[in-house]
Amino acid sequence: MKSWVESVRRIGFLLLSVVVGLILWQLFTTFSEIPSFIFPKPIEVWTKLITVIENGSLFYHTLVTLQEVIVGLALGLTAAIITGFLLAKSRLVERVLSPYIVASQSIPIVAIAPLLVIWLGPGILSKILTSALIVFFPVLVNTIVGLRSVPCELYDLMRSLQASTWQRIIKLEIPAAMPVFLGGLRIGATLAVIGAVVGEFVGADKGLGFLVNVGRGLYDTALVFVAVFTLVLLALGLYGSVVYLEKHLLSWQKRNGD
Amino acid sequence: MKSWVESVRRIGFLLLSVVVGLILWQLFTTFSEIPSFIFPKPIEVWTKLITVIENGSLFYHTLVTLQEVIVGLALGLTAAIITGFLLAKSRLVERVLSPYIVASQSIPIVAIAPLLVIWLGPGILSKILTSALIVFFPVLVNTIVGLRSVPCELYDLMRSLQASTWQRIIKLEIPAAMPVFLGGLRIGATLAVIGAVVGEFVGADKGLGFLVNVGRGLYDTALVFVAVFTLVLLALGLYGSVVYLEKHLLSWQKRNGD
Amino acid sequence: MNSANNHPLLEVKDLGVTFTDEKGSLQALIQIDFSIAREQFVCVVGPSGSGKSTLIRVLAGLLKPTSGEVSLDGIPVTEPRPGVGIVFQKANLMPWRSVLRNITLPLEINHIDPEEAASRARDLIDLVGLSGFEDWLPHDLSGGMQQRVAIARSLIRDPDLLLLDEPFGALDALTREKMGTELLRVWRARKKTVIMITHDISEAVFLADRVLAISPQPGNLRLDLTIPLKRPRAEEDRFSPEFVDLTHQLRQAIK
Amino acid sequence: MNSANNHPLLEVKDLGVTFTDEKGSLQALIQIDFSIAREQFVCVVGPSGSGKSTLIRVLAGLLKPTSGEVSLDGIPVTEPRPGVGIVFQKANLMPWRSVLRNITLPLEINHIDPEEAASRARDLIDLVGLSGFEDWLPHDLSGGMQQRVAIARSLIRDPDLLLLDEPFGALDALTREKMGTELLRVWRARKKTVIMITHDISEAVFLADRVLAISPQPGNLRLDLTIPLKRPRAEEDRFSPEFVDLTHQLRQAIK
Amino acid sequence: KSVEETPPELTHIRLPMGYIPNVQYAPFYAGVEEGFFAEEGLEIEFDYSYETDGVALVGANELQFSLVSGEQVPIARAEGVPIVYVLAWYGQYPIAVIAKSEQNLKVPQDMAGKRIGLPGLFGANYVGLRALMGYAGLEEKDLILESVGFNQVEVLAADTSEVIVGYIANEPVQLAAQGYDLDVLLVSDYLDLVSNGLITNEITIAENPDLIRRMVSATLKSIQFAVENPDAAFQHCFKYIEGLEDADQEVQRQVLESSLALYQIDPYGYSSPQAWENMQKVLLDMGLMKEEINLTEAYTNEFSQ
Ligand SMILES: Nc1ncnc2c1ncn2[C@@H]1O[C@H](COP(=O)(O)OP(=O)(O)OP(=O)(O)O)[C@@H](O)[C@H]1O
Ligand SMILES: Nc1ncnc2c1ncn2[C@@H]1O[C@H](COP(=O)(O)OP(=O)(O)OP(=O)(O)O)[C@@H](O)[C@H]1O
Ligand SMILES: [Mg+2]
Ligand SMILES: [Mg+2]
Repeated sequence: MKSWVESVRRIGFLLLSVVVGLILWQLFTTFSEIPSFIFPKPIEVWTKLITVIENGSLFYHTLVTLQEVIVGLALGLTAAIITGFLLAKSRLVERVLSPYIVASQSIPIVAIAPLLVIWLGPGILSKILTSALIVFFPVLVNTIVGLRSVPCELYDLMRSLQASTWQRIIKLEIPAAMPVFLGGLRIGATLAVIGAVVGEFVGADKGLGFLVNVGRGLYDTALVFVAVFTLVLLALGLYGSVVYLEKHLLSWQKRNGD
Repeated sequence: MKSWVESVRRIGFLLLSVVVGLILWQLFTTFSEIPSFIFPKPIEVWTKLITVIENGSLFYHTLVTLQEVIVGLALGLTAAIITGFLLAKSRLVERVLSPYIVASQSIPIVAIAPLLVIWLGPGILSKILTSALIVFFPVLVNTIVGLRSVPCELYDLMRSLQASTWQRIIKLEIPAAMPVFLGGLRIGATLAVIGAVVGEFVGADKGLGFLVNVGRGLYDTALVFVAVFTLVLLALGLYGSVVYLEKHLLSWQKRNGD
Repeated sequence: MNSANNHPLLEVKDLGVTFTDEKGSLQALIQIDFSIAREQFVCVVGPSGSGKSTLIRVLAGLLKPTSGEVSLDGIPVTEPRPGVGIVFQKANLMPWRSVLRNITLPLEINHIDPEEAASRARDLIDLVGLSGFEDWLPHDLSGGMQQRVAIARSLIRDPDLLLLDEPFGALDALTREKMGTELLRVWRARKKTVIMITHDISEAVFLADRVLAISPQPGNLRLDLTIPLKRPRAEEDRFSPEFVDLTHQLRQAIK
Repeated sequence: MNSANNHPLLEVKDLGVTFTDEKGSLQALIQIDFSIAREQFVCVVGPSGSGKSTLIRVLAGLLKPTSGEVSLDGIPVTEPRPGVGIVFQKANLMPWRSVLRNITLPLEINHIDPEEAASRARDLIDLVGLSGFEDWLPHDLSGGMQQRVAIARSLIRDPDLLLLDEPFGALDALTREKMGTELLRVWRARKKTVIMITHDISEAVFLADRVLAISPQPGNLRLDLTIPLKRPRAEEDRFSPEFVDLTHQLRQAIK
Repeated sequence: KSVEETPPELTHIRLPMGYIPNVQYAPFYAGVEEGFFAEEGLEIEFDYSYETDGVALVGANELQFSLVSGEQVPIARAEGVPIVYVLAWYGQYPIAVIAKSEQNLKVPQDMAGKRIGLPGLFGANYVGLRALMGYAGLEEKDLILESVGFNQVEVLAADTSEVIVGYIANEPVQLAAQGYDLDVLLVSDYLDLVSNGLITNEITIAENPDLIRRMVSATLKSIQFAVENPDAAFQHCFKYIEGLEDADQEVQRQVLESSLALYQIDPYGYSSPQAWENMQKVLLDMGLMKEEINLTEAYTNEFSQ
């Protein structure tokens, strides 16, 4: 009963949030002198939305991007967690690897775009890679920080119980590092979408990033907005899933300031 | 004495790391069939490096990007810390703002490039904004996660001492949230560089991102590599500063697994 | 709090605390009534989980009671007040601050000159027997040493009212006695009021003017016992029939 | 560990522990020698900071001594071994696990059927007086209740050797006595060996076959006292001259 | 240095070029350096942001001029962007399809069944390709389009794509310089399309035609100068193009030569109605425009004559 009221309130807030946004947007476009091919009105975007939903193209491109994002996220996540464990445990590994990891982060995708296209082809793989690459780092850092925040007394406890390495990971390190790790996942989930879109900008013939490019090419700013909103929804959805996960996995955490 | 040996070892590792990288690169370009306008040899890049150092252009463009990165980082950091405090404290603010924040993260820059140009002009401001925008989110999330990890008993302690809000922030929340916050800063510092470069790609006539574009336009891949390496060094430098900061601010933290 | 008016320093009226969460609710304290005069030394005893720490938190203004009222110096307690020193059941030290800087924290908050603060802290470090450990971090201290740091911290503002939640819980018998004696000395010399939780009934009788016994869940005031033993008290008094009788009464009360 | 051979269960030879960090080094334990026979109940007393917890950590195989050697059952201790149950000075509960699941943790690690584990845990929850709190999180428990969870956890594997670091530190007198009595019962019924740190000398004399007294820094074995009191012991024995004499000897030793 | 000499009453023009600094803009660089723009009271600031951003900014009257590819004009006008094409910069549509000679790409029909690498399904490359396909009677299902980003040279070199689409003055020159034997089919050999040019917006035409006249006149003078003095024009590039002195001079010179060949010089700046008709037809066929627009509003030769 209580949680039902809670849900309604939450949805209420979200709606309020959206309605306020829409009103601001309408006011802005009405009173500013920005033409609609630069910043369209809500109604134009709405019409375009209906069109691309009806002809199925929105669905198609969203599916493509979603696929890139999910696979990229999964890949980046796996790599980050494994590397995170290694780096948190071994200073040697950390010293040798960390310059390469930071380097891999700061190389602009477009600079290595030719290599990506040559090695991975123009298809979906390069987008998955860019997505995975951008997810990797925040999750990695937060995995390490999370692992370092495990209280050493609990390590002693696990050792005294002759827990295997695997049990120590599953029963102590994962739950203890979870709050910080999930913070990394929040960041990663949001960046995964950017990653895929950046990959699509470099060269693609499908996906929401491609749709943005098409819209820009056609000066169809309403289409750009539709694609961007879909991207935003995708990111919000992923973010929401992480928050949902957090709520369930971290229910034990006492919140301060409540 | 001991720390001196330590420093030498550290530098040794870094050098080893670089040398291994160079050897792999030389081997790769020698044995693969990739032509050097796609993937140049180390020596070609070296020659180019000397040239752009001597004619001063590398220095100039690096300075521009550095400026964008530093101002962007400072801006993003400030905004993230302030918002982080607000969000960690008030559920209402969090509910209303967080969809907008995630949204702002997932909007591809190129989609709103004309707006940026109209509002901020073609100059350095839009690059600072992209950099700040990408820094914002990881720092924000880690600020929140860090603040939530402050033990509630210590809140009680501060309250019992009639600490003002400001004192609570300075003397309890900032130091307690520091480990996780600095993790966010690590991520942010690295992303700041990407942010500035993305901004430069959309349209710029200076900066290392611009230099990458010039190199690509002239099929001068060695120049692209020089620019990319400088970017990587920039990112490594920023990252290194954060690690240095961490070493000093978190010396109280017991490391597990040592 | 130095105003010499007639009403008691602390008045607790019909106090009740209930903790509620999704799974249900738990009545921790129920219908507690008592008042404490200025310069009294009161000990609180009661079984584990009976709500002693909860009571201290309410008295300190850290927890709003579900029902009833607490007033200090005639003014209702709604938030922590100056002039009150607290030792929590856990040491609650800041892991990033050295022993010295943990102890000076309350003075820092009062913007007292660091030099002055450090010198006052050093005196207290001496008092709790931690000389030489000024620059150590809490991590590297033993459990009892951490607790002693917390005691020093609670004393540094020279509060009029001391709320102590099992301050000697992790101390060995000897240190415990020494700290108890010191506490008595401070209490008498500086005319403080002390409310101290302890799980050691004999300690309670030995130190206090008055002992409150709390019954197990829901915590209720079972016995309010005045200790008529003369001060100063000596170790031998513990074996006097009067002492034994008092401890026996208390034991019975919290059974 | 069930092999009935002749050498003592635990042998400590010339043990020394020094903590070293940038600021300098601290000799926590020095030249400790003793051995403990099977099924003995040994208490360790000593002032705060004398190295008692450090000793327990070495005996448990959690800390490598700087010098000397510890052997259990004739085999040098280099890492924690099965058949040993430990209660740490802090409760060390996992904040994300309920009371029940904190207690079943050691069985989970041994891959014991969850049903079976839960039923054994429930018995122990009864024993430590926490029935009804099975699903509570450590956060919402009082200090003493947390400590009782830790005690239950140390017992669930039915270990032969129990290492207890002030297990009753946060318990009130009554619960403390009850837990002491329970511990004695378990010890006698199951033929365990117990090494227990306590800061309560009277408790040590009351419970133990033998009490080791450690001197303050650097911790050294000052007195190895056999307690000749007959078992079962009654509350009244505490007032017997023999008891008083033993406590007095110990007090002198750790002064 | 030219900036310091300019008197303060010069009109400042920020000009989006649609691409990064490149020798194909040699006439502009020369024009600034030789003072043709200053003579008309104009001070030019080159802006290298995306082409579509330039169009949008001119359409919003944030800027007065931009250099864009021809197909952008009908596409943008169809979406209500009030831009007007006032000067043809290239005379021929500058797009070509290119293949290594072993692919035997002799006529547009040879593209059938091949893997074609192009930056993406938008912009001049795509329009040029579709125009050629239309000429050859090919549909998208008859060949394999691969969106490879602006990496056509690399993918052709690495044989990732068999045929690429690119700018006449750029990709073929670069590839030839790498020693590849190429077949190059020019779109303009098969179809006359509106090419790159200078745009302004309707407001400027209405309110400040003189500004346009001065801009166009200076631009034409610049083109003429470059065509007549290619060496001097090339020398002026060094000031504007970062790293040009270190790039392969011969190749860059070659790029300039190929660009010069494209300039609209007879008559200067003129765009033919037929090219506009053709362009509109291609765009309609491609679906890049939904309905016809009034082409006479989209361009004018009034200023270039
Ligand atoms: N935050 C909380 N949420 C829910 N229940 C709580 C909370 N804090 C305390 N309790 C419950 O209230 C009761 C009293 O707790 P309290 O800490 O006051 O006991 P105590 O008398 O101090 O015990 P001890 O001597 O063991 O420290 C316990 O049953 C405990 O589980
Ligand atoms: N990790 C550590 N690093 C440095 N010094 C330490 C460390 N752990 C303990 N010590 C020091 O070793 C000494 C003994 O500590 P220990 O915890 O063994 O004392 P203890 O006898 O258990 O005291 P208590 O009764 O207060 O718990 C103390 O002076 C303590 O400061
Ligand atoms: Mg308590
Ligand atoms: Mg200890």
